[in-house]
Amino acid sequence: MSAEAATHAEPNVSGMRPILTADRLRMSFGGVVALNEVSIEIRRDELIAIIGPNGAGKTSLMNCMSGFYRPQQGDIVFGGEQIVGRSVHQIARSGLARTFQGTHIFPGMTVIENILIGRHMHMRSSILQAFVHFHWAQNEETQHREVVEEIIELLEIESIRHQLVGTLGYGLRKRVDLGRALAQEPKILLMDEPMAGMNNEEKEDLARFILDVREARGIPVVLVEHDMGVVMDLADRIYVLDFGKMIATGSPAQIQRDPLVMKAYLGEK
Amino acid sequence: MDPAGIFATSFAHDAALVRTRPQQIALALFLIFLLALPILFGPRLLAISTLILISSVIVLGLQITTGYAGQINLGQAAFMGVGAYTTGFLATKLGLPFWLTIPLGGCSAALFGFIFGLSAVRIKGFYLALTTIAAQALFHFFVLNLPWFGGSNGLTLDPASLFGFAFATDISIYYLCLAVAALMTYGAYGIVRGRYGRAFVAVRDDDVAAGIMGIDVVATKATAFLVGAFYAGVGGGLWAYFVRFVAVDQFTLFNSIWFIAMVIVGGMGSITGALVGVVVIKCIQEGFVSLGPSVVSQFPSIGGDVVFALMNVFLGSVIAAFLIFEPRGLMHRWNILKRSYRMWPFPY
Amino acid sequence: MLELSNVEVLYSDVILAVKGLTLAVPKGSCVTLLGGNGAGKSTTLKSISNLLMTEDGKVTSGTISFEGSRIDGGDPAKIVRNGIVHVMEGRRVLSHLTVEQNLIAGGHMEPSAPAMRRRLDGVYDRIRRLALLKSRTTGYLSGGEQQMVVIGRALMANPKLIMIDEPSLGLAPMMVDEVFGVLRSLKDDGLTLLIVEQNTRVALDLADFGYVMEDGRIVLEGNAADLRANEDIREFYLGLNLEGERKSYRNIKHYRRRKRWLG
Amino acid sequence: QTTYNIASIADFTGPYADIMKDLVGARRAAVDWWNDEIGKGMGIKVGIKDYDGRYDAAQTASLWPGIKAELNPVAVLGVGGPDVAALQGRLPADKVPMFMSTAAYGFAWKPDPWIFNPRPTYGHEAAAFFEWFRSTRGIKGPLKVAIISSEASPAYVDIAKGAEKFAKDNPDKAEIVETIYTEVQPTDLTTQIGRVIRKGAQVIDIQTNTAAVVATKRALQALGKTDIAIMMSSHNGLIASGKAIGGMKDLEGDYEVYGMAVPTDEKTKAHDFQQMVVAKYKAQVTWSVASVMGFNQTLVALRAIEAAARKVGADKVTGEAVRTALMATQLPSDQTFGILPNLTYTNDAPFPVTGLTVNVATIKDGKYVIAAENVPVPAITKW
Amino acid sequence: MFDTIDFLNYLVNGSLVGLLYALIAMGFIVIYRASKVFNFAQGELVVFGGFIVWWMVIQTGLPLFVALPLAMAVSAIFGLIIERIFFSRLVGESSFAMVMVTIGLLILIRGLILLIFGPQVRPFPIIFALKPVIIGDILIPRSLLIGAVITVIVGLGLSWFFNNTRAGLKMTAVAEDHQVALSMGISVKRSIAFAWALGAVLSTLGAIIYLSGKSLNFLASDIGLSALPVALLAGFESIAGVLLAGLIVGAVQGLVTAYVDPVVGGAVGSVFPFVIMLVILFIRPTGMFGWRTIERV
Ligand SMILES: Nc1ncnc2c1ncn2[C@@H]1O[C@H](COP(=O)(O)OP(=O)(O)OP(=O)(O)O)[C@@H](O)[C@H]1O
Ligand SMILES: Nc1ncnc2c1ncn2[C@@H]1O[C@H](COP(=O)(O)OP(=O)(O)OP(=O)(O)O)[C@@H](O)[C@H]1O
Ligand SMILES: [Mg+2]
Ligand SMILES: [Mg+2]
Repeated sequence: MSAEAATHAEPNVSGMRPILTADRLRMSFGGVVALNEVSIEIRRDELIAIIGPNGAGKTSLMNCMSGFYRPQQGDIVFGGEQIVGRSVHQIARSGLARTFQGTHIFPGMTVIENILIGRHMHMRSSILQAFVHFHWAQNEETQHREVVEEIIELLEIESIRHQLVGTLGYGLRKRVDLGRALAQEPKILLMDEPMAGMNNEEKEDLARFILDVREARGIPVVLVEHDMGVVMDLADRIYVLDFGKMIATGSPAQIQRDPLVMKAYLGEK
Repeated sequence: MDPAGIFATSFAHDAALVRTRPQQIALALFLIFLLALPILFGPRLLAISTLILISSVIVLGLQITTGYAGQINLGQAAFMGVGAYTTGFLATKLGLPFWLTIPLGGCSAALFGFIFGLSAVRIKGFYLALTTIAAQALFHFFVLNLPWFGGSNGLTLDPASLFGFAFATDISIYYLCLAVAALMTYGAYGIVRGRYGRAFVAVRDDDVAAGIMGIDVVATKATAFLVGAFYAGVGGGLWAYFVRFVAVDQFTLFNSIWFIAMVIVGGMGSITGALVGVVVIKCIQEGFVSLGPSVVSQFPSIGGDVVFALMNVFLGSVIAAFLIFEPRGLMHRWNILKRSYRMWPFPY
Repeated sequence: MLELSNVEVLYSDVILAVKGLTLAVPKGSCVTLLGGNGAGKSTTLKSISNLLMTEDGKVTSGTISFEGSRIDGGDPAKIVRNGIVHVMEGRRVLSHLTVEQNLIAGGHMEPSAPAMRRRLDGVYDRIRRLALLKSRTTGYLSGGEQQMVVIGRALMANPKLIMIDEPSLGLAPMMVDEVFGVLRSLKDDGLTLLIVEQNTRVALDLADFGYVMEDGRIVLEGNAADLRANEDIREFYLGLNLEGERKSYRNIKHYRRRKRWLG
Repeated sequence: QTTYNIASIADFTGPYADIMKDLVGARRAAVDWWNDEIGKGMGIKVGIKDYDGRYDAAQTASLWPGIKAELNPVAVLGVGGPDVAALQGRLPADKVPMFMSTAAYGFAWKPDPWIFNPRPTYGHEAAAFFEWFRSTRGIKGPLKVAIISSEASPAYVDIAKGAEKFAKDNPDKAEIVETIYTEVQPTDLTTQIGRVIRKGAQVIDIQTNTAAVVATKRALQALGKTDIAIMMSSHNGLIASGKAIGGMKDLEGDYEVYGMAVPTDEKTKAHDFQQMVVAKYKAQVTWSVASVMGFNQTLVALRAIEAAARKVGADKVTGEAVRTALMATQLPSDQTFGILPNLTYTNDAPFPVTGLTVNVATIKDGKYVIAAENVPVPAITKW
Repeated sequence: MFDTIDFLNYLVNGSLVGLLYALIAMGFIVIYRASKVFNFAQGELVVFGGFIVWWMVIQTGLPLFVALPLAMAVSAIFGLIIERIFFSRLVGESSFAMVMVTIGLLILIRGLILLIFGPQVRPFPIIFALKPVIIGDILIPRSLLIGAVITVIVGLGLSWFFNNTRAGLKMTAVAEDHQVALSMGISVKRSIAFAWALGAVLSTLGAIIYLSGKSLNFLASDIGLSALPVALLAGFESIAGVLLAGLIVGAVQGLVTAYVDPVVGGAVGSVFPFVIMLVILFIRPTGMFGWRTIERV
């Protein structure tokens, strides 16, 4: 199907109201148009994949959603609220979590602490309570530790619990990254190239974690990924970006057959 | 990491500070030592200890701002000064008791620090660090030119007093400082191992990611300054009651640099490290000071200036050496030792 | 050309990342180093280029020699002059410089300005995308674009041996083919390659010989062809099931699988 | 034969380390002389011990308890502002008087002193000079003065305040055309000096440091106005400034003024005393401002002890007794060999409020000579 | 009444003093630009350079045309030694650690100066004739004027060097990322060494202009502090920008000292540069010409 179809994506089939919609986003840097009239719609408990050649604007799109970039035009509605112009941490607190292209974790902290960071916004203790520590702060810590331990189990990283993340290999970092995002108990999870730099087995593991997350927690996931195998297998719906334009959207099967996509992305083979 | 055989049985336990019996005993002994210090030491050493306690409070604050939140702060002496002056002002002009003036001194310093922290809204990195030098300049200027702080005359305080008991003797002031320092140390541990401590480190390591994790980066940086300055202010308050005279030239940029030096030597990002750093540097300094006169009287030809110079050379080299060979400071080395000792004879 | 014999690498005196690794890269060949996360691949490369130095790591035993002379523990800059270039993982661009400046910096050893010009053009028509990005600030490029910049920058150094850490990381399929096309052409021009890859398929297509690392040790080595045939490789690295077609990520068995060669 | 101790606070490892040799040397020499000439007769021996205050309030404060315990002194000799700052709160409680050698500080100008300066404030000394200069030059109307100050140290600000106050109270005698604030090491003062000259300044009052003197002099030379006199104090006096500018001749016709003997080569009672102690007690002191300061404070302390001993008896001298004795008896100039003028301390101030005089020295034909002696100090109300 | 003569003199000479600050600030910037280290010991380097000159001219009585180049050489060597001892081992360490080293260095060098040259105030040789240059009503000290010219030339030269030559590019690469620079065969050590040598030479040059005909002791290091706002105003990466920043700070400071100090009765002039600095940084967080901080996720 074509770009027009993509822009006003068909009124929600499954009768489910979308949790996040981006409408005609436009984002350009100097001469470079990173996003050009891009619209996207994510429904509750749906795994969306965004693909496209390098420099197509995938990360930019995610940055707009997570408030890191401010689109020059268009609006983003998340959980019924317009979030364009909100600051990064506000959006995160309203329930949007993401993992990063490459790793952006805190090397100076242990795995546990990293994941506890994800809990930060759910913690309430004031600086004074922290100063006294005893009682409030302490109890709060323990509560959240329990949540964290669940995640650690889910991601099977018990053994490195107390290791400094700075000394972990790429793959494990990515896993911690995911764990940290989960700790936020998000309403939606954006993942930017989570599989990059992993070998097949690790991809399988991560794929499994992603599926688990969806099943166990019913969190809608937006996945940016270059590994077609992964995308085709996991995604319910795929958006294709090219040079900042949404050139196609549809089910994996449709996309695989789409000539535009073939040309722009997959390469005729 | 724990010695073999120690397993956390609860998360609280896992997060606790002292976790093994030996640790508990060591801590207890140390506290007893501190309490008995006036008996064990002569007045000179006692006075030095008091100064060490005061500096520890200030350096703890710096450790939080710089060591944890990664914001180099060259205004710590100025913040200390604000605390000292506020304390002095409230004590002399309004006659408030010390248990009010010292906390209030802390608060006003905290406010001052917070304002500079807020500039993190726009300013980042070294730029932010260097703006704190402006704090020093402004503090100096305002104290000398605003009407309330005695200008060039400074402020003279009466001893702190509680229900008629005056902390005039060296022993009593020591205990006062000890009590405050102990409280502040406990508080520091509480802050750094909770959500704030983590937020600080997160902002230090990667503030972009921190923001996307839902941490308000600016607020966090500002808080770091606020806490650090509060400690400085409290330290300043103690100072005011120890010297009983506050003058602007007691709080110079060079003092701030010394505070940073203490953090470095002790080790960035470690509360215990901060305390160690203070003790080490102060001891070296006092060593030279006590040596000075005798050296001079031994060899009058040298003259005291040499001793002064030597002290600087020595301390400077110590600091540089630490950063080159032990960038993470004494505590780090200590941990490695513990670790390798525990793993002995299998190093890996 | 490059030999490592039971090399051990130790980080900050405690973490043993590479445990007695022996590996050889014959002249003009392409060798690939496979292995899971944290296996020690990057560390191995760092120990060759001695960038370990900057990470408080060191080669504690074993020898590394290049064209017959020991290079372990040498000055990294000198190692590059000897003709080994190391492309680090994670697109390490000089972010405030433009793409072209990055490339020029990479080719700083060129004797003359014209020579530099020639190399630049060489790189530009090898990786066409770079020509378009020429004057962009690399810090603002997309992940993939940055990946191309660092590869291009390595080519500028006109090395005898290129070590690339995960070149395909973050590249779109077409771009992967393009980059590996470049590598192949380099190989055909007689350049020696040591490639660390996660994308096992393309890696083994290009390589003559492969090593598999796990947990700091070589656990398997052989000709690319043999490795492609090896069933462990097929299952865990190529993700094929025994019948040889791709397993679907959707129906992965939900129990933890152990690698056979690790007890 | 009872022994009493004097604590000698010095600055061996601080900014003034370079002048300590003379200062401490002079203190010891004075004590040796006193023990020998007077103490023996009275059955008293005075011991003196040095402590390193580093010109740092914190340091002195932390030293003091140790000093008390170790020495139980009947008198303390201080170096400067920081010592006063650190001890003014403690001495009254510990009942030990401290004797300074510098001019008094505004911040310490309070009644019931336990810290005593033999000289009035810097403001007083400057004012005395203004009066003298006006009369010798036969200037009608007020003397136009420019002050060079600096906020680098609060003491400098305080000093300037004193002179300003005098001018304010006596508009007919002096007028401050401008107070110029500089850094400790001024980059260039040509513009500022140029302006004050255009405002008609006749004297430039610099009681901060030698760097300021040099910068000012260079500015005057650049402007070709070397006839305008510079007035300095003891710690940045002619000799020191001369060293700093690289030659006495540059300071031809400039003045230094302070309330104690000026260490010129001329033959004076004070100079004789110094030569005597050097000859007789092998004292290691040159004849310098530093040694004059060392002598003055020590002599005052010793004379006070002496007086106290006479009052309460040689074996009953205490710090308190020393203080009361000093208050009661007045100290004529010859008791300090003309190093100091006649001193009569009262309870109103840490320095004698009446009857003080200052000496003025200058450079004449490249030589360091006395210009005037016993110039009376005018009164200034506290600022 | 408003006095134009005053105004012009304060304005012009203020600006020239500003350019002197700029020269000192350049020391900060070359070191930063070639090693990403902010050098807190810059003021100490100035004092050190000053004492070298003093020692050669006053003590050993060498003629200026020998002494000055020699002094530059010596301070360059001093810079190299600093790199050898302190920074060659720190390659790859966080620039944070390196900056901290410079704090240790500050204390150390101050100690060395006191040890070797003592705390006494020394006379500094008269390098530039005392006779001022007079243009109309404006009277300009020769040292400042010549200094300004030198500053501008050096500034433009260095800025060209860093932006247009390959060597400059290499150093920029080092400042960007030690590890990457190494991986490309750029010698980080050499770059840092050069930076410190250059920094030291600039400081000595600064000392000569600053102190000519004045006096010298270790307190002169405060000039580093006065130069700081200029460096921040310009932005750490911009060498040419520091000239403009210097002019701005100098001119404003001059006028403030002229017209505000007497009114307030305090040294507003000495704090004002910091105020300007804060204001500008709020508007442009990385100074007027500094590199923007690139944030990507
Ligand atoms: N902050 C920025 N400033 C300038 N240009 C930018 C910025 N962010 C992105 N761009 C440009 O916008 C385009 C899209 O970048 P983006 O990172 O979104 O691509 P992408 O789809 O994530 O590519 P990749 O798959 O390689 O990560 C690129 O050409 C990039 O250079
Ligand atoms: N700077 C460091 N300090 C301490 N340990 C390190 C450091 N770098 C790597 N390690 C450790 O060395 C081991 C190997 O790391 P390395 O990066 O070589 O793995 P890798 O094979 O490259 O993994 P990946 O495929 O994720 O890049 C890891 O377990 C890691 O914990
Ligand atoms: Mg991307
Ligand atoms: Mg790797």
